[in-house]
Amino acid sequence: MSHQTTNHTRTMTDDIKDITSQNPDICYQCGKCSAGCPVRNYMDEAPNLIVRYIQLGLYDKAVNSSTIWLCAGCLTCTTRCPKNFELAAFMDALREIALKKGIKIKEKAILKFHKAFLKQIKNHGRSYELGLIRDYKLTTGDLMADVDAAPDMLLKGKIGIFPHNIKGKESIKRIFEKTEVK
Amino acid sequence: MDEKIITKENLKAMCSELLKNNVDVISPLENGYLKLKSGDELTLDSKAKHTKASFKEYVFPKTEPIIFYKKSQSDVELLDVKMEDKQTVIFGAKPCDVRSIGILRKVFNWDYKDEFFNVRTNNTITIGMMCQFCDDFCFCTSVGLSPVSSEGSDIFLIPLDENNFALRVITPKGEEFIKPFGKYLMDGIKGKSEAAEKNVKFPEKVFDSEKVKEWITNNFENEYWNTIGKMCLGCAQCAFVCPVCHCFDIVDEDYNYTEGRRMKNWDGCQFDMFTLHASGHNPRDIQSKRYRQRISHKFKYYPDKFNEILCTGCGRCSRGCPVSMDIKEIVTGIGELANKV
Amino acid sequence: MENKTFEPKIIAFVCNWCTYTGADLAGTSRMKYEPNVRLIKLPCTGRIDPVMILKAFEKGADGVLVSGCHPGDCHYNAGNFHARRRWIMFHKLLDFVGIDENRLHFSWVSASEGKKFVDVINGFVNKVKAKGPFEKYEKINKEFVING
Amino acid sequence: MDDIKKIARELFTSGKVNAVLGYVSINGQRTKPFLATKPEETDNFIINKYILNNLTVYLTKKEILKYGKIGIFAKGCDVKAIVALLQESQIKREEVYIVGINCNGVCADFDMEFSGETIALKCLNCEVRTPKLYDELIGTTEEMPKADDGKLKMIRKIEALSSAEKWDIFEEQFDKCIKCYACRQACPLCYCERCISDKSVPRWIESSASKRGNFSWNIIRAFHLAGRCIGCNECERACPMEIPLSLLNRKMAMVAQEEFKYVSGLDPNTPTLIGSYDLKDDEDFIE
Amino acid sequence: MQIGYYPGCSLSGTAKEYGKSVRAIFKQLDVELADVTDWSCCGATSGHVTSHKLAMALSARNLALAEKQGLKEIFAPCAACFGRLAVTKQELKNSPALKEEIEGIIEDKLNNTIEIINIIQLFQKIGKEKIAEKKVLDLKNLKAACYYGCLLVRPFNILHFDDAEQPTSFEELVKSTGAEVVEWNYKLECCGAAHSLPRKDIVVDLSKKILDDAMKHGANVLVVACPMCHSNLDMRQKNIIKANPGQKEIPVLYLSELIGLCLGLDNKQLGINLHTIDFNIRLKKNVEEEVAK
Amino acid sequence: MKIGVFICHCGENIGRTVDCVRVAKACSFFPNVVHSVEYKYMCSDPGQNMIKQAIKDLKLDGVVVGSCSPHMHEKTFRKAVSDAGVNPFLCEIANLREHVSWVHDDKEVATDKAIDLMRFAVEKVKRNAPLKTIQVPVTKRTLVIGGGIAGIQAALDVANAGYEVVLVEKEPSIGGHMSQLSETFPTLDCSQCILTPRMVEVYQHPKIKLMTYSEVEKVEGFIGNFKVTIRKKARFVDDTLCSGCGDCAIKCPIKKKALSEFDEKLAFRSAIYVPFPQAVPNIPVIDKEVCTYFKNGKCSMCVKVCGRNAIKFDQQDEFISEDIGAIIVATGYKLYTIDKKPEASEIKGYGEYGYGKYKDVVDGLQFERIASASGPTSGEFQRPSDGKTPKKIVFIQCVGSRDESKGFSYCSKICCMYTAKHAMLYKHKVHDGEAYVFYMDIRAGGKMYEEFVRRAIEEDGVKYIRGRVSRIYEEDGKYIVKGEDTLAGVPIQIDADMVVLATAMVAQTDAPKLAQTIGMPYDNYGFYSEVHPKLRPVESSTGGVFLAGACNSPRDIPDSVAMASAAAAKALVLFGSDMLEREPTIAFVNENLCAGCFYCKKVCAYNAIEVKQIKDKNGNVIKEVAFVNSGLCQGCGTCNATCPSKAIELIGYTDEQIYAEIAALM
Repeated sequence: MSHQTTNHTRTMTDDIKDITSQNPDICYQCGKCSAGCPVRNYMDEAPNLIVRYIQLGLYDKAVNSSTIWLCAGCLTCTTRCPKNFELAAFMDALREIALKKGIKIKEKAILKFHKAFLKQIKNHGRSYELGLIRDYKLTTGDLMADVDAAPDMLLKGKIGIFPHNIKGKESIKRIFEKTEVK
Repeated sequence: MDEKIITKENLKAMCSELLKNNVDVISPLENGYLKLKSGDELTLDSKAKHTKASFKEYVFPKTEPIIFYKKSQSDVELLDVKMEDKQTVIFGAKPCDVRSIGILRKVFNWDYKDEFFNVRTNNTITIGMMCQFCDDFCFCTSVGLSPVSSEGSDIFLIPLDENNFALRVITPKGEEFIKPFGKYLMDGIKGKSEAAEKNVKFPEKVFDSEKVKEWITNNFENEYWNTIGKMCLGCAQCAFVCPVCHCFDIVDEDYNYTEGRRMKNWDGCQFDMFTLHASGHNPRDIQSKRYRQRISHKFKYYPDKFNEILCTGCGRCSRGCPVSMDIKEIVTGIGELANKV
Repeated sequence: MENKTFEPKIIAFVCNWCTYTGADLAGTSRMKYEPNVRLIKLPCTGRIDPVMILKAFEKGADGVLVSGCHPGDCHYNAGNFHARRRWIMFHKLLDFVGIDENRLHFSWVSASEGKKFVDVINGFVNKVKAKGPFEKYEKINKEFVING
Repeated sequence: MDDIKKIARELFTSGKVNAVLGYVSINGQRTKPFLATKPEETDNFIINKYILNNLTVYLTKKEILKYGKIGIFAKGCDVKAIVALLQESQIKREEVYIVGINCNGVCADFDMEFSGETIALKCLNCEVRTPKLYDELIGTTEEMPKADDGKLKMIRKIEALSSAEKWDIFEEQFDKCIKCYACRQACPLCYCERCISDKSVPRWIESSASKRGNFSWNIIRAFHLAGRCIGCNECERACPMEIPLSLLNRKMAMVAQEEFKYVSGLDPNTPTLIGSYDLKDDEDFIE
Repeated sequence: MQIGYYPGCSLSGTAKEYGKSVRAIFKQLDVELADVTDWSCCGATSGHVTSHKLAMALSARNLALAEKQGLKEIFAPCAACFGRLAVTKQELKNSPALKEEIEGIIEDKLNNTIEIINIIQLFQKIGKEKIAEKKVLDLKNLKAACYYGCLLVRPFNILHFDDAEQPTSFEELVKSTGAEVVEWNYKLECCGAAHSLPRKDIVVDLSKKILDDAMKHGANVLVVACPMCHSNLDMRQKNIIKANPGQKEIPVLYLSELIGLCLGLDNKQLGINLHTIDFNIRLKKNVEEEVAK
Repeated sequence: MKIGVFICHCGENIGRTVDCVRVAKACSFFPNVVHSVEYKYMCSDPGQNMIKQAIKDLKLDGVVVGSCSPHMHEKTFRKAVSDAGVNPFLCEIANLREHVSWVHDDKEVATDKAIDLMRFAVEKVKRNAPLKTIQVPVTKRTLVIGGGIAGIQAALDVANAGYEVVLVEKEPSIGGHMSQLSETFPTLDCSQCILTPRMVEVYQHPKIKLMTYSEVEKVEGFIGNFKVTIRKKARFVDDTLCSGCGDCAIKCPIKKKALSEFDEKLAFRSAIYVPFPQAVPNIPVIDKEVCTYFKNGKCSMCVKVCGRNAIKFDQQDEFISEDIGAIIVATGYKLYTIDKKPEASEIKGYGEYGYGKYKDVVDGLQFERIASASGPTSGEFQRPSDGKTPKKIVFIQCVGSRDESKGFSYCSKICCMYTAKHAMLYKHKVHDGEAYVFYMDIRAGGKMYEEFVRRAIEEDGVKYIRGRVSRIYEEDGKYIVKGEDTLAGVPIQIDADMVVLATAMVAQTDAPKLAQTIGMPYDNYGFYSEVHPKLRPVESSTGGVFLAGACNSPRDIPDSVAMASAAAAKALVLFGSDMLEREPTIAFVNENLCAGCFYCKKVCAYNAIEVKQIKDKNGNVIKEVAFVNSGLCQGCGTCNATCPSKAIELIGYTDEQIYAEIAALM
């Protein structure tokens, strides 16, 4: 089958296929995903268009959208897709690729939240709310965020004052290193 | 030659020497009568249970070519099989196994001399050994043998203790064989081997073979055959592990579309096709008739013809029977019926 | 002699309606392929008994090819579905006892797939060539070599 | 044990059957199959840990069939054979009266003490300790000793080997075969009028106990039982040469389960594995 | 009955009351929860949105730990944790190559045989009979809107739990407490999930719709089974009311709390006192009526 | 056996790459070969004469020709051999052209291969048996299964050509789905107006035996010679006595318990009923499930009012056997069901559309009934829930079609058109109403189809929105339809009064059962398969069975009618001759060896294996064995391969023959 192996340069489509084990070309653009998406109104591009961009090779348009960051991962689209395309997983993959590529992220706050969250896990093995809020506020500069709720929660003991360090936290660190998540 | 004493070490050394001289040495090991690869493998355990199959295969193989053929456009060319001229020593066989060669020789030389069998047995030295094993299936004494019987052996071994064996030369062939190994032999001590023989537990004699034969002669249609025979599955493992069952079949096998060979293969009278005629008729159409044949052949027809019971009482067939049919129990049953008459 | 490359002997069991006709098409289209395969024509893949495959190895085949109509296209409605089920069991059995999977090849070739027929033949012949002679089976076959 | 005798006797007296297949004891714990044709012949009937035989094998034997309706004592695994025979039209349900035995495992051989070490391998992971089909049921299921399923491990081990290594293993094992066909005769599902190994025109399977003939025989035997073998393991028990036949049978059963979710001998109304098909059967191995 | 237990981070933090009530009621129902030793965070949303392999590895580590402990099943009360563990299990099952890679990352082997179940499945295992047997209080004055959220039934092809579009198991369970259930339209709509902090606006919008639909269909309590949903619907309710003057309050209970009440546990034992929206009044009324009888 | 070998050069075609002289020489050394020659054109007259002469001179009793593919000249050479007095089946062909000379370049290697192939053929022919072709007569009667428009058309065409037809319909009346339709696209003809005359024509046709409320129970036999058993279900009304006055239905007290099948459950019918006023035959049936008499024996109102004593409560199902030569299958389709989640099915169903729990969310056929002048609302557009006129209707296309997840991958082909028609009909009657169509692609390939859809959009103002709807839920008496316009990229939410789902056309539930009864193939969806999609589109691969209409794949009325006429023509072609010739390649059983496991029966796709009892002298059954019905057997040999003991063999491809070929490898 040598005639088939032309010099194929890897594209983002290939990366997506690798991460999600599915082919974006199966999407026939019916729009059912967008129709049911709860955060559709906040996005700059409809979710089905993001798939379309990938099909057309307009990768920049896809990774630069706010859509990929606003996707809440609720899986409504995945559940209803007539082609069994797992759009939520596809969105995950695009975010991962965008991060690796160092793209300027439109929804900075969301990314910062995720990063702050993962930092706690990397350091302690489990989520540590006070650290999370602290780190999140420091990175966003939004120091007043959630002043309304946090004290109440602190009072009710819902926010741990001290982190819970698991025994295997070193192994967690290695997991982070091996999966190259900074 | 007088009785000698030989140590286990020396027996092993003897084996090693034989192997070096390109002699096949066969001895009962845990997994059956096997060709030894070295003298050290020799176990010589007189208390061991019978191997699953007898050593029959080494004198009468489970399958052997008897002629090769080549077809051309209108002719067939025949080519003889070259027998390998090779000596075989069967080492430490039980009396009930050793006896088999003598029994088989009669049938393989009766109307036609079976060259393959004769060449093999003539090239074979049998070293028997006293047997100290006895279980519910053993009945050598009922067929005229015993654990100390040297009949059929060229040389006979009697274990004296862990490491020492008394060695009796039985036949001139044995005498000839042992000559080069004089260096391994020590002089025997009188009475020691006889004492060892006396200590052996003999299986109880459970039937009178003459009476059994007589009953069989007169009871061809007896219900007894049906009662016992119908449980037989017809698998013939009994015949295949038996030291003296000797039925065979001749078949042609092709190698390619012009060449092939004619094979002699073990067969068994328990198979439903054993007596199937070309016409489609089968005189032994049901299993109980086939089972009757097996017993009758062993205890009547063969004795009638060759004055020899076609059974050495080793009990192998019963030990291996998947439906636990016990030849000892069955023939004892015949003996009891005979007594009632 | 040593320089002569190994030319495997391959038996193919093919159905009359699809693969045999596909091979005819390859012929009428003058496509060239490896000459090592000998076709045995059967009405349907349903007629292929696993003992035939075993016999082919016994008779010295270095590889066995089995081919028929695509699922759903069987001239006899369902022969290839029954065949497929047998093959699933049989090829796993052969694999388990040590007959290399590369020596037994299954394919669907329709009457219109002359090109595919050629590809299947070439692909399989090369696979068997790479494996070399079926020495294991040859060894148990050797008992037959006339010693007279 | 009186129970067994009573049950067996009642089968006669109630007129349900003309003969009963059961187990009788010999030499202590050892048992053997027995066909009682009169009520009084049931007096030695027994059920213990040594009822190794699968009596179902007799249900297709002409000499047994002539008695008409047969009663049979059957463990769950034996009943699987009855189910298979029903699927294959070999017996009629109304011609067999099944006394199902709730089974807690049997011993691997007669001259062993029953324990976790000596429990028959077929009893491990047994899913049919209560038979799937019966006319009456006796005994109760209790906790069963656990043992190591060596055969399964061996299969997994073999699967991981190279083709050449697999070949060597089986060549050595099959070479032992003496073509006595005890495996076939002991198998409740080998009921053919004429086994393919006994057919001479053409001779697909050579009858010589040569390596070649042995190889073909053992492969085809396993294949003819593929999807049918109910795992009673009587073949292996009957083999005088101790060839591990169950390796092949088990492997095929595993394939049947993995590929088709098919387990033989559970339901007489299920279509047989070979003889039916699914449009979605695996095709990955076909080009 | 003993069962493996993966509490997840929230249950000792923001969803402390969920953790508390889960432990309390299952003790009452004779279920022993065996914690997965030294479990770590499953990565939650942040994990899978940033790195597929990280998400797989974090959950796989927990599965491997549970296996070593000899657990056959893990109960994950948090719908998100439940989803992550189940998805990881399935993906690694589908791809042996991925499994091998992840095993390398977590430096551990995985048989991947553990069953993962959610809180409703655990109740189903225990059986309604058991709940009925231990029932102390009939919650008949409650009109509950059962909120499945996103992750209890999705992804359906992996979880195979209940109907993906018209589920009923939650309602069935709640009915056994004596509470009435309302039929409503938003039981599967997303509340905004992890956007709670960075995009509070979205969460406020989405959660408001859910609360409105529940009240419109006559509910006087919302029942949830996910810490994230709870924080958005309970804690954020103050924000919603602030942004929408005139908006009515509706208390939000965890399923475990509701069952706990029915089993006779009190507010403190269940941690209901930790909620933002007070539930006490309704409970009191209920108890009084029961006593009056 | 004396075998003659004849090698053909095929001009240069074989000779160029195969050394024919060497092949002939090599063959002369094969065992039993007594004559081996080569010649330039074996198929020419002189070539054939060489064969005939050699047979006569050398008394050959077997012939092998090395030539082109047997698919080319097998018949030629068999005839030559036969002319010379040797059974034609003792002639084998080795394919030296298509399989050797045309595909290999190296002359050495090609010649070696040719010799091998010759050896195969020689070894095979030695084991060939003399055989006779099978001649079978043709019964010139046609069975048409299904009385929809396709079945009606096929029956009329065959009958008008002068041959008898048995038309079987499982419902009480013929007419099928077409009789339920309001108007038809693109002409907007009244469906019933064009259909009813044809129904009556069928009823009155002297050559057509109409059997309604009947089902095909069993099909035995083979092309030209089928024996068909038809179950005539008990109507509990004697059709010879009933005058169709209708009094019984009017008086029947059961009025609100049974939902009308004809009206797609939008209206009620009585327990004794005629499906619709124009039904053919106009004879009622009693629905046992709801009839009070059958429930508790208390009512017999129909008996009282029937002036002709036609009511027969004790009527039983009848089984009628018919001799048939050709079968035309026209069993049609059904609609994808939305009303509940299918249990234990891979189809997940549309939970997001409410699994049919909303009364005003209806399917295409229901909407047809609402739109039909003969329907429950007499053609007025009213909501099923409250009878109000819907002011906003949403039509959703591709529900169940083109949806791998919840339905089927295929396109149902007709929905684009009927949805346009629905929207158009609605707009014509409700002028101030709004109609929205959610679609994915508009497929309007057909005469005047595209124009029709454009008319709906351009003239009637139907709003087409490209996108699939994600969810429907009820809110304050309105149906909230959530969609997305993928062209504009904006979310769309419509609060509709009514929603119409264009649900997929799917195969009848019992389609596989009928296929198995007849023994013909069907695809994964349950649609019956044609032999060849291009060249033989109306033939099933089972001889003598033809297909018409939507039972083969989704199709509209004109296509179905065309296909029906084509199927009728195929049946008539069959009736053109009196006898059929068949190859003698069939299976036979060695009864001695057969153990009666009946695996052969399990794998036979033609029901050709029967159970035969072997009896002893006293008539007791000794055993049961397989028996091949040679008329049914098609010769695939699957039974042969499946039989563990080879008790069943395929003539022409026996084990011995194949073994010989394999053995000839070396």
